[in-house]
Amino acid sequence: MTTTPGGLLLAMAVLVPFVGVLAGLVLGGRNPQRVALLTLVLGLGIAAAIADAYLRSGEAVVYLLGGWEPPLGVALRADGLSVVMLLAVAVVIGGIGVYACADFGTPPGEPEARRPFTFWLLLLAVWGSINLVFVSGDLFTLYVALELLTFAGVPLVCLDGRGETLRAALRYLLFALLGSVLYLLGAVLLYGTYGTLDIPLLAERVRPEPAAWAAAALMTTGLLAKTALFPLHLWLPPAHAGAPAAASAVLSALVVKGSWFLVIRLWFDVMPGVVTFPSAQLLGALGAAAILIFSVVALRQERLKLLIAYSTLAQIGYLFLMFPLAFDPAAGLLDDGSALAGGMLQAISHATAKAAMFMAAGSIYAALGHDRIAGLAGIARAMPISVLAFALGGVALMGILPSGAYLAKKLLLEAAAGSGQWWWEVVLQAGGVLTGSYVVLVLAYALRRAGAPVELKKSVSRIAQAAALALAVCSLLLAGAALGPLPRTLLKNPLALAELAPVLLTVLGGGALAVGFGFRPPRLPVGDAASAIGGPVRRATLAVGGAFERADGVLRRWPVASIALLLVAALFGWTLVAGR
Amino acid sequence: MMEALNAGLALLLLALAVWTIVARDAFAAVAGFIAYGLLLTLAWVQLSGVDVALTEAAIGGGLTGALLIGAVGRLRDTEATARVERPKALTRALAALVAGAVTVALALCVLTLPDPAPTLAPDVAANIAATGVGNPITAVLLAFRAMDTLLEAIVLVFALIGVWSLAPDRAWGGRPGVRHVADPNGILAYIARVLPPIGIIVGMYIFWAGADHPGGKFQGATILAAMWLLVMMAGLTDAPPISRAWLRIGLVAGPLVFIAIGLAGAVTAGAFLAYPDGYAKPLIIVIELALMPTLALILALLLVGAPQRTIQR
Amino acid sequence: MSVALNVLTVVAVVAGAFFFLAGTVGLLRFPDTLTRLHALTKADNLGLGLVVLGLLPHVGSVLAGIKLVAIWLLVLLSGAVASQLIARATRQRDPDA
Amino acid sequence: MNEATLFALCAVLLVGAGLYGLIVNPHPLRKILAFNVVGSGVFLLLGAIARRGAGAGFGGDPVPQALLITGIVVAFSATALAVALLLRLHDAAGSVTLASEVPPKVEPDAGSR
Repeated sequence: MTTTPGGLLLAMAVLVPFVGVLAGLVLGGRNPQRVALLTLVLGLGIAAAIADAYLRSGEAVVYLLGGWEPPLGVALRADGLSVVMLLAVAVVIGGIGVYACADFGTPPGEPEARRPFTFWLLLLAVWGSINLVFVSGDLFTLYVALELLTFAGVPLVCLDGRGETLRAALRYLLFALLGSVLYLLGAVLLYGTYGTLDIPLLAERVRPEPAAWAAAALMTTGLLAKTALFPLHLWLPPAHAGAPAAASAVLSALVVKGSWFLVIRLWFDVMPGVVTFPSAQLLGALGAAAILIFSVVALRQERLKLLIAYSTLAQIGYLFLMFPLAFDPAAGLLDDGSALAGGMLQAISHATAKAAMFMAAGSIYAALGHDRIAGLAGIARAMPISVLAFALGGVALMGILPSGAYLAKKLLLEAAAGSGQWWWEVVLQAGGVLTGSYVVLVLAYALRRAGAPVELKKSVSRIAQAAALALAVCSLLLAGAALGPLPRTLLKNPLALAELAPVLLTVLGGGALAVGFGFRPPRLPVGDAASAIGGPVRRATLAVGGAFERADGVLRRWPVASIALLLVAALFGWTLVAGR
Repeated sequence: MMEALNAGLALLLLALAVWTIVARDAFAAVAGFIAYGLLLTLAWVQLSGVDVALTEAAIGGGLTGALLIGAVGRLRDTEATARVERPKALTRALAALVAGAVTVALALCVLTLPDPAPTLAPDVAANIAATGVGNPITAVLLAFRAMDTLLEAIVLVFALIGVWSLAPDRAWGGRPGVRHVADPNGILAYIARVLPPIGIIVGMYIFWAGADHPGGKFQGATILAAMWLLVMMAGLTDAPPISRAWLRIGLVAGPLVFIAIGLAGAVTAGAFLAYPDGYAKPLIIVIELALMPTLALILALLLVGAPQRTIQR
Repeated sequence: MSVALNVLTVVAVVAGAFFFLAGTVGLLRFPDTLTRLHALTKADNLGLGLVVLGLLPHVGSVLAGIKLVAIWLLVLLSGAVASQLIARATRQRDPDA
Repeated sequence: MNEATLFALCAVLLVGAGLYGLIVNPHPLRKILAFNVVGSGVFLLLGAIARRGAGAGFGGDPVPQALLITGIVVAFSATALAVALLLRLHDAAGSVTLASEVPPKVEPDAGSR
């Protein structure tokens, strides 16, 4: 293993944001913002340069730190997955940075203030840490990267300093620490058994045996806790809904992707031969449960930001569907085919779309002074850009052409059909409809005409709103960008019946679900006859929705969630041992 | 003889850990934890990890203990309400069951660890000469895995930014923690004048010895931080306002020097964090020397806490 | 000569151990923080001093002897600091103690 | 039993005890303590593994020993941040309970709208 051309860029992708943090800290005043904006440009350039180096050679970009070769030294490594994530994060951070200028700007002549100072430093901190997650090739360095990401993410939750956000931040920190200590425990077992923490070397040495099983179970579970996959999600809703909009966008779009990405590294790169069919099914099943439960709970939220937070939980579930689909039963291992490509595309779509949705919701919150969904009438006329950004982000998530999620869904469906796992096709289609439901619900309120023109309490920067819209458009047009490396056959005539039917199903089915499960569903222009049939159905849906919400409430209690954490670890251990 | 000692030590560690978990009173739990930290130091010595023992004593036992003792005093009024929230017997039984299951599984893994154990000790021995230092752990921390050490310094910076971010808005830029008052002629003030010069010498010695013997910048920096904290607690000085330029420079100097030397290595020695032939040891010492004040400042300020007092203009 | 030194060692170390034992008993049996501190500091200061004294005849070099004495002095100083701080914290919480 | 195996088993039990405390102790400070017990158990296990790897004239494998030093410092940073957050929560909210306080929602009148 040797350093490849462009290797130093990998170190730069990490160092430049970190130097930005240090420079902002020492310069103080208004400078953190300036440094951050400068770094945004530089970082985007570095990400592009890494992509260029990767495309030129067609092989992973490698950098041996200090010139020391693993296992003694530590290597940085960027394969296709890393390159894609580096680029996506650079773009999303750029959008968030532009958006945050309105909220976290320091006017000239003002003394240094706490909120903007810490926000800009933490934004860069998150960026450097997540880049480290993408490029690091050593499990212990990855542990430090995870901790860096947590330490940068937690203070973002409680920038406002209100009691409830502090409580959310503390819950987040404690649960994340529990997750990372399990990860570290797994890494320790791997070192004790194989004598290295370098990912490619481990991949050669790992065999199916007790230490590898325990390590896989512990590390996977620890990472799931940090990613907030069902049922380990207790910390996410209050943390993501209580943070300032720009911070929510960072947390929801990016921070959870760090630990998710590490699950991919672990399963696909470190131990593709250790994971089993049942363990992959288990991971997918947790994802499917997340989609179903949290989509319904999202429909029952009264506040827009909480709805988006629950939507994040559901979308996280979607991101784990690729694991069972990537399992090749014939070879008995995970292989990186179209399922992995679909999963990555889904992650990027979610990152851009969710950032846009949180930013749009933040603008609406700031303008209205509240974010009650029932009180959104007339907002589409008053703030068309933000509502459009929200709508486009929502459409992108639903998987409608030409969004990235559309292609992602195609790839995942193809993988499901290819491996004969029809049940995941059902989950994938249902997931799209469920996503459609809460997007339709919000839009139904936002597009309603208000009796009187909406009075905005505060004017919201147009640039900020445009930044949200730009990210939403990015998400919507991802299919075009992704088609470069992917086979063109995936794209069919968008007006053909076979293509239109799923779109219609998603929108109409979503609408029906919104009416059925919504806590205060939009009123429909239907007569008494329809209401008569609707009565029993509505009662049934309310009962189901209430049950899901209570289940969510129980699972968000600390003792239940932490017992669930260890149970999930035990289940993974069992499926790894018994599943071969 | 040694076996009996080790077994007793292990049992004592377990007993103190259980005490830390189940003690009714939080103060008693923290006291148990500090004793636990000190005993853990002995375990490290028994496992031939003298460097780790020093770090454990300084940071794991000392600083963490001081931090927790400070917190437990301020949280006294919250303990009664927390006791009410104690989960029911069924939940506790379930928790014991799953924790026990994990423990048994781990124990099985530990007993089936391969023999002979895989090790990188020969690799370190073969390459240590290139680094010029005699202490293999310093060689790992500042040459083979220097990136981890750089990241660790950055972890501390992030933690401090996080702690500071918890300040009330009006106190931003002001002094952290509370002002300590003590009798200027009292015994504490006297000790706080006598001890720091000795402590600084000991701290510098531990740092200097770290190149070839157990010790190093972290352990040394902890002692420096402790001396500063002592002077603050004796009321002889106050924590600096966090907007002070010298303080900010001190906080970033170490990591920036580290990165600068690393980048110079990329130009002169072919890789980030590589050292040109023959310059390894002096450069390592420069890095450690630059890191030490930064680490001492951060460790002390992490203990002092978030800014609380409004800045006087 | 060596017999006399050995006797000194045994006597001093046993005496030191007795002080540690007494200090520990006091720590466990005394009613409040301040009296416990009183018991503990005796053990630290005198007990460790006696142990060091007992070990001095057996060190190989003068430097090692100086190190031993330095350890004792440092423990004296740090013990004084810790007990002062603990006593102050006790008095702040409960001024009557 | 040699000291590496002894302390490795001790470490495993420490992890178990800490995990139990992390689950059942409701007070955040006690959770932080329990986290430190789990963390030290993991570190002790790595220390035992380092001891097993003794060789080439070293009493233990220096690489995991160096990792331990980094790990201890990271755990201290985590503790410091958690304690600061806890104290601030105490000042701001007066209580430190981690229980979520979502007010019970009033079910809308089902069906007959």
